[in-house]
Amino acid sequence: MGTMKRIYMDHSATTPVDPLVVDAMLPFFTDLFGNASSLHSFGSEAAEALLRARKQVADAIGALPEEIIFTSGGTESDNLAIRGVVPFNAGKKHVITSVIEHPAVLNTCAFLESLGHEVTYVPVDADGVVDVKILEKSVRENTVLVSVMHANNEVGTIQPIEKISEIAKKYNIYFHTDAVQSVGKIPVNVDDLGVDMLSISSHKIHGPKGVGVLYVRKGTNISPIVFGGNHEMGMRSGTENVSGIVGFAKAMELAAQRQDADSIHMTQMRDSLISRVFDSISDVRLNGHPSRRLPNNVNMSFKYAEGESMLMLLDMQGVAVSTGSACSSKSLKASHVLSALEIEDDFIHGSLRISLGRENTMDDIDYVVGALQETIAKLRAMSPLADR
Amino acid sequence: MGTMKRIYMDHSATTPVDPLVVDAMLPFFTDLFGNASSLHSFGSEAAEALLRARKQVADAIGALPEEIIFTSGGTESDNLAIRGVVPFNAGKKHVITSVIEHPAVLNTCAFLESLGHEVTYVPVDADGVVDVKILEKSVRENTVLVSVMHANNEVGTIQPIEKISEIAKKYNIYFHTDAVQSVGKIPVNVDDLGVDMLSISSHKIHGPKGVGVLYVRKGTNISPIVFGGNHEMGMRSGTENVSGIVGFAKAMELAAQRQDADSIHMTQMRDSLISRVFDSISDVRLNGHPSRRLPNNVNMSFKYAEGESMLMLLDMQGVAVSTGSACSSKSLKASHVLSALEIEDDFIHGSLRISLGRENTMDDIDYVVGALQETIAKLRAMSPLADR
Amino acid sequence: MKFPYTEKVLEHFKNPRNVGKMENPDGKGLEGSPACGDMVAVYLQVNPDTQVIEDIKFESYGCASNIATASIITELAKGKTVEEAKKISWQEATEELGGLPPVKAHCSVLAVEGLRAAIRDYEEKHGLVSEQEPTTVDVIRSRLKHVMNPMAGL
Ligand SMILES: Cc1ncc(COP(=O)(O)O)c(C=O)c1O
Ligand SMILES: Cc1ncc(COP(=O)(O)O)c(C=O)c1O
Ligand code: FES
Ligand code: FES
Repeated sequence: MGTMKRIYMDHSATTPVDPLVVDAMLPFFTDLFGNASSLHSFGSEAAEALLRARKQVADAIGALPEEIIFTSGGTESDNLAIRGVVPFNAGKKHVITSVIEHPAVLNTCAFLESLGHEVTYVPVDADGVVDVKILEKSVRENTVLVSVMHANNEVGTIQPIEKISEIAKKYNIYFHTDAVQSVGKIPVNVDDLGVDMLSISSHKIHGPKGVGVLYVRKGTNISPIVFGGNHEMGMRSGTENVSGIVGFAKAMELAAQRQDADSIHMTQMRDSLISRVFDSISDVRLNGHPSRRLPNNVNMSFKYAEGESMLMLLDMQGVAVSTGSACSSKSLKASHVLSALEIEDDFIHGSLRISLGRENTMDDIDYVVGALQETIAKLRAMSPLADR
Repeated sequence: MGTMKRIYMDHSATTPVDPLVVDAMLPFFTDLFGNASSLHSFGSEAAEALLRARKQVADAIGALPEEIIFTSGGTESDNLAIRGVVPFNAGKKHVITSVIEHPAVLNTCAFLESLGHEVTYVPVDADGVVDVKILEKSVRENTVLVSVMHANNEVGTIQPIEKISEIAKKYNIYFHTDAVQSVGKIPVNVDDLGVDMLSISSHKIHGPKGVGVLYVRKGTNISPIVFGGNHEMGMRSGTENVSGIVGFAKAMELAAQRQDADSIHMTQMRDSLISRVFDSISDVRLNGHPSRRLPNNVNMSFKYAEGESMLMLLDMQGVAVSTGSACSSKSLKASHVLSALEIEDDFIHGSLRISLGRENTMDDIDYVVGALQETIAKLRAMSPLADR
Repeated sequence: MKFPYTEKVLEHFKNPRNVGKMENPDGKGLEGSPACGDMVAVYLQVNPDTQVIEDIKFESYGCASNIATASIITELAKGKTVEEAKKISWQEATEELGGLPPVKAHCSVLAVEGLRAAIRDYEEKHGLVSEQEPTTVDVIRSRLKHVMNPMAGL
């Protein structure tokens, strides 16, 4: 590839670690390397770093430090929220979630079903918004938990969390939200959202991989799902990943500080990208909600161009994006999110997700628009379906 | 503290990350930061790094790459080995383990008991060796798993894994060993040991915290305990911690390369420390096995000196060690391992674990022997029990 | 040094006041904590006319906060009358040290118990109260037998 331009626009998959975050982490590998459970001064240094990190994360989302449980990532946080609450609230066996949740929620719910719990999967409208009326109607006597994500990872639709929270409160049901995609892009405050639990993943916000958090409101009846030395107030055993947690906390702090500016910057890039693509490429549709969407998410479908082919041609031009369409080399199924949106057949095969990051620029947008035009033109030229 | 000497001798709790390991990790924060599941080139770079790491780890223990499941640490590996096997092998509800396992095993077994499974805790002899005869007698029709650690984290006793493996094979029972403390100190080869599953933790071998591995022999009937995007061949969901895994793999490689030399170096330091303490301090006993012990483990008890007080006085002299005695500021209970060894009352209160690392030197041993003499003298001078 | 202890606790741990045995004490107490298994001994020299504690010494076989609380207790008691010294509470000792971690509250209880045992011994010996069964090392040890229990460890 040599000196080819490389533009990363797949920030919903993962993000580069901020250099400030790396700097924050480095001392904890070789100098301040103690085990936070150790009594000696190496241990206390680590324990103090954890304490500071816990406060940084808590402050960033309006929580108390003791409501912060560090985990190995968003997936584990989702697992803990659901499996830590559902089987341990006696008699209450029913969970409500949505059809467009991340697999970390959906597959955890499927596991609960295999244990005899009941799960209702609430549908979404054409823009990917969870149907709040159906959600309320799904409430049963024995409903213990509602889990609906804050913003969707594929189409970027922001969910009416406040409304869902009202319903959960009304029926006295725990409410968990997966905020893995929303943190740093839109305000995330646990009281404003009215949630009892909230999942965050470090690597989606320019922190290191392998770290996450589950916020758990005080008084929530939750049990651990990993057993051992009773770290994290007994809620998550395993020697704390101090360097990772310190880096994550720094990333949270930066995300909170920069959220306003980042959001403006990303919204400008997003809207410019969308309008320029719509102006210059035909037979394109925007997937997800036109306005209630993450500032960094563009999800479009192109007729007569297949997802994996687009992705690979773009990659050859140095542009990294993702697709929810079938025919990827990892899986042949179209994304469950796109399927839930009931996108016309012509469009479902040609989806691209372009997810922006704070380090992207308007120049990058220029380049990507050009690359997209070239890519679509090339693929349509060889498609048997395209009208030419 | 200023320029006070600082000597870290608590390597069984955690280790400093090797600078070579940090170097190996760094590119994966900011340059090669892709998500290994992504199809574009950022993703393939990460996926390739994972592949290499998997092979490095596999090679170090004589396994196949596809038998390596990366986890968030030793605790999760132990949980996965036990909870991934026991509830999913229909009708087989009985587990055999030992009384001196790490809490990651013991508390996981306790959780299984709460679900209705049966667990036998095999006792150990006065040196901390698991009683193999009782273990064999504990086998039942419905025994599905034996889990006995390779070497104990507190007293360093090495268990007769090969003998236990023969029993497990004879009765067709899965055999898991927790090798968190043995890797890098004594040979760890999955075929020589004859195990079906084996846990390793990165931060105990100069790798980063928050990473571990469960080796799972091909053909083992195991199910995941964390649900989501089906990473790690479906056995462990969650975006892979690429930098952490790369660092861990590097640490495994170094551990394997250096094990012979490290082991000789540590054994010399260990034996020198023990003999000099026994020559110069009265009323001391060595806990654990005199010869079947880890090259880096010294666990001694001193009459008339209490664990936390010793630990703190040593820390004030810059020496970091740990204690299994009661009265720590975190817990008031004496270690379950020391209790299982049936150490006389006079000794159980004054235990110290000194765990050496490859960066310790004979000069460090000199210093620590002096610090110990001073510490014990000071505490005995104020004890109501010491005969003076 | 960053133990979960205040500077004052660390200071008293490092340089305990009034530590040691006393030849022919007027009162002597030995106490053990059922919470942790630690022990403390307190020795008194009391002025028979004024009932003032003129000298006091302690010995400890215990944790850092036990040593520190015992040390502070001897400072608090010295110069007080026996009646005044009886009223010293573990809360007072803890406060004097700037606080202790919650799990360590019993350490200062132990130190206070040690002082009170010494005072009781003084009172018994001097006919001020009737005798009780003496608290010996063996009595304490048997009380402490059940303290040892699992679940800690790195
Ligand atoms: C919405 C959402 N939830 C959960 C996860 C899982 O988080 P992690 O990658 O940290 O396991 C992701 C990303 O993969 C996500 O986008
Ligand atoms: C024997 C043993 N097993 C398991 C563990 C847990 O590993 P981790 O700290 O990576 O969770 C430890 C250390 O804490 C250990 O010493
Ligand atoms: S034609 Fe190849 S996966 Fe669809
Ligand atoms: S006196 Fe035992 S913990 Fe303090």
